[in-house]
Amino acid sequence: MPTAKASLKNIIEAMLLAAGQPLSIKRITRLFSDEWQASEAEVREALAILQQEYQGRGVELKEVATGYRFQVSQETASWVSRLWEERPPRYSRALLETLALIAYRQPITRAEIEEIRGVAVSSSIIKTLIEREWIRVTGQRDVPGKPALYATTDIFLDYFNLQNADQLPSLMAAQKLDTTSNGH
Amino acid sequence: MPTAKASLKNIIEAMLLAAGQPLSIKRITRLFSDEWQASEAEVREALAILQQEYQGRGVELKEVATGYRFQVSQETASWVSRLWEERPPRYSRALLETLALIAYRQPITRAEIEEIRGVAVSSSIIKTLIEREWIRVTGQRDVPGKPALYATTDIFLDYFNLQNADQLPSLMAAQKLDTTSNGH
Amino acid sequence: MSSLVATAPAESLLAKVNGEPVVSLPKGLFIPPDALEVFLETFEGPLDLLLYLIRSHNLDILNIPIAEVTRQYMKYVALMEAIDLTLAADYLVMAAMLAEIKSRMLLPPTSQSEAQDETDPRAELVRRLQAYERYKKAAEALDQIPRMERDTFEVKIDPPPLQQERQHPQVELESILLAFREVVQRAAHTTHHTIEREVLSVGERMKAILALVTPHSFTAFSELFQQGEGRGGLIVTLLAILELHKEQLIELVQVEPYEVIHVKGSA
Repeated sequence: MPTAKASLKNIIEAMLLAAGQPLSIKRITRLFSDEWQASEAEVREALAILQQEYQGRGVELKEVATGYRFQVSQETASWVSRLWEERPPRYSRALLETLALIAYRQPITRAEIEEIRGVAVSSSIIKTLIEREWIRVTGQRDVPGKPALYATTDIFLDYFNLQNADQLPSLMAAQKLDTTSNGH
Repeated sequence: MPTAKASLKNIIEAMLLAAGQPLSIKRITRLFSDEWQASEAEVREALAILQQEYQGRGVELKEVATGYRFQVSQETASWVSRLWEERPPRYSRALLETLALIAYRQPITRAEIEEIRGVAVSSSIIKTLIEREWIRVTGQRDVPGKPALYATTDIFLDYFNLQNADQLPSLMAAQKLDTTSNGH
Repeated sequence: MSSLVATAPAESLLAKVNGEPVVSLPKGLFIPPDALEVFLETFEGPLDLLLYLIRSHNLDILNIPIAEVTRQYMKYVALMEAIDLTLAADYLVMAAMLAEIKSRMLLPPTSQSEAQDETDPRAELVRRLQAYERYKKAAEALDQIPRMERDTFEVKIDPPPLQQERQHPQVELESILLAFREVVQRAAHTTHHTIEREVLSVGERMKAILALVTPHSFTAFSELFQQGEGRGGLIVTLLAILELHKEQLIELVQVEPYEVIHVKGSA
């Protein structure tokens, strides 16, 4: 018989491997609410042990925006991709720039994105981003025409292995026009 | 740096956990055929080590008819099942629109759905609908690439108490629906 | 000021621009001509093209040699037109902006403007270029982050066999009907918009007019209007002419009141 703690850990391990989506500490704790009465602290501790145990293995336990998930480790990923014939989806620069603007300047309207990029944003890009559930409409800018305001979602953060928007790469600082610069 | 053997083991571990189906020794060996030149014996050995390592954990490595697969261990299974006992989430709009187009325009290819919707249809939507047995492949469109034609199934009709697809409500009915209920 | 134009590396005729043969590509364009179209299509718009010109020539973004950059920019725009690349109106608007900055920099500073207005005519352009570059770089960084389906993959083993009754979401027939109606309406809507854009785009018309007029000869005003386009077409053409005139890309000449108006391209 495994000890109570070992079993809690085992169950969480199996849950995470079978869930097919990240599980939050709250949700895991809720699944134990009736008989077991495991506390969030206990769940957190089990997760920490699992995280350690899976270090240096083929998969790793990662915390992302919506919870914890097992994912293929970066060292094994290129081998694992051989399982499928499909190539990973590639995203155009136009899409990535639009996404970056929404991520860093949220909430932002389409017109504001167009002003910074200097070109029109195609409807298909916005549609694709909404379809992937990477962005959503969070409201309307209080200007004539009431344009939609876009923001990124937790699913976007999950996809890019981030826990929150603060983990996005930092923006490069702009040089000031009035200071004498000596290039870079 | 892990040794070659440890890495082979890690890669196989990740492959088995990500594949979504059992993998045979032959298939695994073939995936290493070009660069690595791992032999079937080496693959078999790595599998044996993995099998040992996962003893007494939340999941176990099992050999079934078509190959090796990880599965939830007996001790954890009833707990893991709780994940699916929760209220199922609602279908996304993208899924409903895809289903609607298949129902009303059947038989239809994925590309045709994408053309009407103006965005790519994700594979997971098609997968979910096929898993639920609401749609199936009925043939191939006679154009280059021979894309699959999708149509709804009898199970779909049963679910909605219809005898055949002609009984689907007409667009006229939608207009009426709209005037009676003022949205939500 | 050093010239940014390469000194005739290639002798073969590459394209005709405004009737004049182009024998050399702008510097930095060391690519086979058949890859030209692909290369030009990689620009994400006028700001991207300008940034490329500035960065590839190691220019100081805070002290842009506007005359040279404008000349280079127009060369690329002409190339794009020459190989029939659909040129967005945004490129022409930027051309006009560059021309305006150039002319403002040529103006001798008046005492009044010296006193209260020390803003460089290039300031707004620099601000926009910097803002764009910041997010262009951010997009590149975003593309580097390890992401699902490329650098890592979902792990998913089969659910335990104990749970036979998999719970599925419930669906009402009504919601399928509504989804269908929405998709049909949206499809109709987008088609409608595309047609409207293509027929009545001022930007497109500006481009068409610029292709028609030359700096060397006069074109009759009335020739710019096409028969059978209806009132909408007349208005768009008129707007395009006024816009081009405002941006000083064309000149309008009328000898006497009620005489024929002539149009020619600005030199």
